[in-house]
Amino acid sequence: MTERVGVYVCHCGSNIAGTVDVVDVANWAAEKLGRQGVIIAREYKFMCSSLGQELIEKDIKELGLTRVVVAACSPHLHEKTFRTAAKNAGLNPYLVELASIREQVSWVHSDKAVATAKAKAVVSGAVSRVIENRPLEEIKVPINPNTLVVGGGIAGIQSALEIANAGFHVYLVEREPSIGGHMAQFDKTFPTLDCSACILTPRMVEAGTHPNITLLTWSEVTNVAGYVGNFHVTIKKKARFINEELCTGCGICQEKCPKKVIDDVYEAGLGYRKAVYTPFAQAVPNFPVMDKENCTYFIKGTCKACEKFCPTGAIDFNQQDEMLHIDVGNIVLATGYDLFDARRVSNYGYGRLPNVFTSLEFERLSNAAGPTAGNIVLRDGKTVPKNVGIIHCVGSRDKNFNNYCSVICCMQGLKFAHLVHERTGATVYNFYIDMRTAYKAYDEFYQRVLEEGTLFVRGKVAEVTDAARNEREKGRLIIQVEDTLAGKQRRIPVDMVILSSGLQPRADAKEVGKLFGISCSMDGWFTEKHPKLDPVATMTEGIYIVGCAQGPKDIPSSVAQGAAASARVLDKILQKEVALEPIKASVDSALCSGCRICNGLCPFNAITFIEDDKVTEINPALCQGCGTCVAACPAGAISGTGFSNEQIIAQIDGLMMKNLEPVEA
Amino acid sequence: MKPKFAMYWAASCGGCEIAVLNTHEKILDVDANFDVVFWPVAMDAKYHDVEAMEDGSILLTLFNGGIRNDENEHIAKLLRQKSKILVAFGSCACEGCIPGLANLSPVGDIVHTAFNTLTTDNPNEIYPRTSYDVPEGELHIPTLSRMVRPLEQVVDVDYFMPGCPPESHQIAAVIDLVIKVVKGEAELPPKGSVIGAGDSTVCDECPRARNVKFIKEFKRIQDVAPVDPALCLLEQGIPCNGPATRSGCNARCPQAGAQCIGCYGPAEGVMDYGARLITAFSSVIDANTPEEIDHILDGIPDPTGQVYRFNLAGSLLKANKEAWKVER
Amino acid sequence: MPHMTDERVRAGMTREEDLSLLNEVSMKTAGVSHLEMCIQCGTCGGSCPVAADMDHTPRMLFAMLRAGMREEVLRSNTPWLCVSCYHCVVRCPQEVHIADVMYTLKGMAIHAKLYTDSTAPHFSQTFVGMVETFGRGYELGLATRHYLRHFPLRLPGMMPMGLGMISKGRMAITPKRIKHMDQLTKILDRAKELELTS
Amino acid sequence: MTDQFEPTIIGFTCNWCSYRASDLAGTARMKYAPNVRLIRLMCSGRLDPTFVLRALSDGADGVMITGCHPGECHYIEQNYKALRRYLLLKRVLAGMGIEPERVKLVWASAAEGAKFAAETTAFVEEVRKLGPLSWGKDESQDKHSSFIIQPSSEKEVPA
Amino acid sequence: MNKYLLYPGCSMDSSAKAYMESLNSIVEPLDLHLEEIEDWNCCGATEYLGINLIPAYSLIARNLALAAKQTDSTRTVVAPCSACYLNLAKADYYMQERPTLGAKVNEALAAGGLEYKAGMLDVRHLIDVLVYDVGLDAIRKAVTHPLSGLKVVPYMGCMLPRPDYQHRWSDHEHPTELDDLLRALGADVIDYPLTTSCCGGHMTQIGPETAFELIHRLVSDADERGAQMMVTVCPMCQMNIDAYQNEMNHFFGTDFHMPILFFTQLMGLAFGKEPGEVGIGVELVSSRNALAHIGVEVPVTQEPAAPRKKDEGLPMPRRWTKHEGKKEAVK
Repeated sequence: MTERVGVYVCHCGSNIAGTVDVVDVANWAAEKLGRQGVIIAREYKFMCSSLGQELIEKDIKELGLTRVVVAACSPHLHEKTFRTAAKNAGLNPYLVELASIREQVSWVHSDKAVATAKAKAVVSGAVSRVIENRPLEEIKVPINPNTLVVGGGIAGIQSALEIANAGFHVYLVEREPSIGGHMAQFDKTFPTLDCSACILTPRMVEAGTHPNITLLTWSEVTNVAGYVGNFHVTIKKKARFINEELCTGCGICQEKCPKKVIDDVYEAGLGYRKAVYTPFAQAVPNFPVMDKENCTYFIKGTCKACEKFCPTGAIDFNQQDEMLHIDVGNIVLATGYDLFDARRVSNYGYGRLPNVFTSLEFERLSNAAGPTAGNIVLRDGKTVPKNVGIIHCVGSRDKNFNNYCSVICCMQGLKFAHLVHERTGATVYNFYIDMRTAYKAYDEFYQRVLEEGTLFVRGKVAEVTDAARNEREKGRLIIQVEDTLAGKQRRIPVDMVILSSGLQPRADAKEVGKLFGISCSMDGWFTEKHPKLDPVATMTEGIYIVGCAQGPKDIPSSVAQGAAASARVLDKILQKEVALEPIKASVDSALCSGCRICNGLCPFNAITFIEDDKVTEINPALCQGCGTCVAACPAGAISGTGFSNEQIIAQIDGLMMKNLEPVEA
Repeated sequence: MKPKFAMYWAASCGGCEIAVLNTHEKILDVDANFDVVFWPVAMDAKYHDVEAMEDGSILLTLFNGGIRNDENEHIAKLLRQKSKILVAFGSCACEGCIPGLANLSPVGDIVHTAFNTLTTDNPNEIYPRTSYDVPEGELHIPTLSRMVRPLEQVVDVDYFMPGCPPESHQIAAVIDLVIKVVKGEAELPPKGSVIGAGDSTVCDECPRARNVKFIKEFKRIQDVAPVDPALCLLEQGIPCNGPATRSGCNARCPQAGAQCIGCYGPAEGVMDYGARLITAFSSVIDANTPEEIDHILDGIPDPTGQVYRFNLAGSLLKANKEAWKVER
Repeated sequence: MPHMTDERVRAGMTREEDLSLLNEVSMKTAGVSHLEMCIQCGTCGGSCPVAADMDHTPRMLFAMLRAGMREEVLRSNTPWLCVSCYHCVVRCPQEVHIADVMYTLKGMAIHAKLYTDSTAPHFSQTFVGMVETFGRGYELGLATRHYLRHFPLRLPGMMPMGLGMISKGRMAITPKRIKHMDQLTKILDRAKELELTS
Repeated sequence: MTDQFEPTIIGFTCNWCSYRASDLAGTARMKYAPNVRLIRLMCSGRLDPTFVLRALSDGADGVMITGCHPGECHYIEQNYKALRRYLLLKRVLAGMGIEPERVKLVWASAAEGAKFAAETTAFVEEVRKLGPLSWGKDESQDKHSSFIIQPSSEKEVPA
Repeated sequence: MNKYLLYPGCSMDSSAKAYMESLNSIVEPLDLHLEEIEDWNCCGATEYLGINLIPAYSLIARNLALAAKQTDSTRTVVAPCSACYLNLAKADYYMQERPTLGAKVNEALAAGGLEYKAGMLDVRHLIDVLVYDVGLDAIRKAVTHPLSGLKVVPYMGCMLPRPDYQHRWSDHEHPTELDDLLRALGADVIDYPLTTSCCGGHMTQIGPETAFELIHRLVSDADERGAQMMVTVCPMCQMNIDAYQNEMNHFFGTDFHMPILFFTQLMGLAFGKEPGEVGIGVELVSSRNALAHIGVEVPVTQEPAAPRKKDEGLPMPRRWTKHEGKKEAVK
């Protein structure tokens, strides 16, 4: 059957008509594309106006149009508008095609003749294509009201609490033995200098005891299948070797355990823990875990001191890892960040010069619950520094390491300066490239630190060395820097150097992204759907990213994002079902030979091989519509709706004006 | 009166004719059910006899070979005119086949290579001419065309029967079908169909085990030792054309331990065979950097020949850019 | 002198900013200079082992390049003091090819005859002259000629060292010459032509 | 208008990055060469080599393929698959006598309108330099007039 | 068998002849095969680059082009001199990074009938080859006289680990290759924070005060850390610290006596060679006392002749004119 095509050319005021002869384009289409089925071609001042839409609706009804081409702006702007208009007139919305003659023609070219000629080609392509369009229906799927939150730092806790408080169930999964994240390691938080533990602990307890939250610590997600509304998640609950039913969290096992281990995680390598431990006193949950690698019993086969002394018999050396399977409708990723490894900047001497500290080390050093009970001392454990240098941008804003600004380091450096000043009275230098203290009450804090007498040197530190050139420098750390405001190189001897290390994506961010089907930016942070207008959603529906997993940010922003993602999740849950774009791939099993070439191509696990029938199948719910498998199938057995081979070939022919030539006999 | 049958041999090797004979006693059915009016390899007949026939008087013509010269073209048009059912028989007629690879070079180069290279002793540089004066008058030698064309590019074709040559059991099946149609026991498939072959690809009939493929290195089969007899050849890094090649041969080559070279042409509905192989090979490459991918691709020494061995003349581009040029 | 002030003021007011300078230096530098990427962090100036003797730190020089201060830049002693230790290059967060930019500036200063102290340019030219003549370096000739020209008073002080080197066979009395000097000369002549046309 | 050769080029864009880059170039009114006619795909991974072959056999002088930067694919990693296909396709095209410069792969993020415009103009210039491809322009003649081989020597073929 | 093309550089048969002699002494125990590049020329040091870009890179590239003609059995060029290594490696890299530079250099080379396709050679420094190809294990095996008790500071200098476009070194600031190698010889290696600081380079010629300051930093820190000697991989570093140490002492009024040897000299000693075989004794700051710690007896060499009278100058070379080279060519 021949299609009845209507072509509508928009002036967009003078936006298009100023450069493209729209009347000519419409006349040309009516005349030259008649063979293609164009029965009417009109031009109009603003097609997207309600009058413009009515024009199309009227033609559909009165002229019986079966296809519509609107030559106007980018489909990203008004595709929906015209599809809705078609739908209102009783035409399947997917039988409408937009030809972009504004963004791709009138706005980017100046010569009217050339622009008009190109506009004709673009319209010709769209007409050829639209004939091959097929009616499609949106796909509706129900939403499971449960939510998975991965990562129990402040962003994840906030997100979990918001959803749980709204009355829906949340699984909160955390890799470490306790929730709390990096914030639990900090002493004070800028700019208000609240005690970190004081504001965090109540939230942790709330999350730990909330009836709507299932807390799964010492656990990791190992597999994710399904799609928005219907994710099937596998979680590995690692063996704690503690029976959680019996453990009261009394702490006797830790006391009795004879094995001391350097705590690289919570204490940033500055302190010790036992082989059976809770990372810190306020840990949630309060059950300890046994560190199998270091436990004397697991290594040598004897000891069991913990078991002997446990009053409730909660120690269980035979516990095994457990696999849990849960179904959720939405997933929030709050997997946080890793601290930049300052050893990589070898000119700063971290790891070689004892009194060079990282920011996280300093957090523990200044923390009253830390290894020195909050005394700021050198690595010898006793000497109080008289001069302290704080170096900003360590590993950040540096093409040798990480390109981006880590956001928090300036404020962190100021906070450290204040703490050093307050606790030791030492002279403090801050070395910075640019002071970045945007946001509420931040610059005021900078002012306060200036007032306290901290010295600021504008210059990226060149090196920290112990090679003294004179008596004054002997036995100290010398910070060599160009004071760019004075235009002179300076060598400043200090006792302690604190590196304000940057934040970087988790070492396994790429794998985690793959697991959940989302992508990472070049820097390795999870990519949001839109950097400004959709910062917590991702390109994969039903998966949200919050906190530092999405990019470096401070506590207030992390909390805001956690709450924002929850709002999005609740929105989805309350809609009860979700509509998916019908751009999908499918396999014609009669043509599929089971060569399995497409099997390795789908990052969304939509492609499965049916061993019994020796054919491949595509799960339409998982399919995201990229079309890679369609293009890959060597047998031509896979086709894709919305962007079919026929549509695209027709569009190529149309763009090349092949549709104008008479059909060959 | 028995319906009339014809078979013609244009630009091809003659293997298709042998394949027909390879149907063994089935050939007797042909004789029993048809009146063979024109089959130069099997019986004597003159072109003017065919020219004298009534249009549409031949029921079935199996035309093998591509169109390489004006004689081929003339007979193709002639047989089209005289036949009810014209079948492009075999890879050459369907898609150009090996003779079609000549389209990688300008025809002048081909003549030059044939008549004046190191292996040809032609000190006086004598080239053939298209017409000669002989006592009987002017003699015409067929003139080479610029490029090899499959039958479809010259005349309207009813059915396509792929294969180099078509498998004998498939030929037998087609003969049976036509006989049934003649007897009114069966219907002809829609015009333009591929007959005597499957719709899917060689993998469908290949018994080798297949898994998800991640290839770090392509190798020619002689460089793989030992070749796993039970595992997909592509999975072993051997560029096997099976995934893109139409089924119907019972995966003869892979079953015999060699990679499929693609003689049955593209699967149903495929526009360009080479494109399907490009995408098949590139999809199994396990590398992300251009350097590494290029390194892996180096393992396919002649990519154009690899993906268009049988299909060049029938592909979208049909011939090398140089071959399009008229002048030499 | 009021006259001087006037001139300076006038120069400052009327001087057109030479915005092409940065690009010119960039184009004349081997490799991709990334000069336009400088964020003025001072890593180079902080890293430089001889910064104390420079009249401008490398960072300042780059700021001056941006400001189009051609003459001031080419008169600066900074490029001549550069010891090519590449500390700044590997530390630069913006991957500016600082050492190579310094080479470029030296070449431009020689070309414009704008250097203030001739010691270094002459040393380079003497060295290059030796290489262009013999195809090899010739330490004794170089040192002697150079010291005679620029530190004649220091020459006697250096004598024990020089004699020590000679007596220990570490300084050849006569220069060495490569076999195909003509080939090298042809190459360098062509290269010089190319340099002029680019 | 000068009478210089104006190539016709078919461009393929992915819906998420490069098409948006072209939108951005438009919104920013960046002027670029008008020779490229774009086709929107969902992903550069959708690019079937057939499309490129079809465009060339339809008479296009060049084909520009664009997609998200490596590692930034909306579909996680499908642009790598496009890269693999592209590299093999170029090799096959080279065997068909088509200059590799006629088919170009460009990465452009949604923010890189300027890059999109600049790359487009640069590519048009490159193809302009190569001259028309005009694939199979003489095909119709071929159907009627066959290639005649002229005798290159006066000597007779020995009988 | 480890086969390489050798680019010795100008200093190897003059100021750094001890380096060459000691290198020759270790090739056999380590099964190294070094084939000298035919008719190589000076790399231009740090001087030519500061005058003319394309001639400078053409000068360097001539060596690469010559080496490329000798790549029958290896495509690795080894340079023992850090400055030579840097120039060769950098030219190779920049010719790739800036193809226009590569094209121009090749145009110049063509005038001499040569060409060089950037990237076809691997340019490496001697110590890189010794540590990563020959390997520390093989070196350890060749040691017959461990250097136990010899306190050394490893001095890598600056041009070796930087800018390191080819990523060959463990670190830009504190590379450990030399430390590891000296430890393999049994020496007592002192952590030396200035291991990649500058020796002053050509500043000894054009701004001696600046150079003395840099030499002073190095020598005084080595001394402070209790080193008996410095060990280097670079002829320029050796020359500056050895030959100018006395001058530097005068300038600062200090009294340092810090010998500096090439690492190959210590390798030779550890492999059981005699001091004379490895060029010991030609250094101006004698290593005699230092080597006594490991029981190596350095024969007393003739002290340099006493300073001549003030009115007597050094012997002058033949007068040099700008066109001298061309005249000869005409002859």
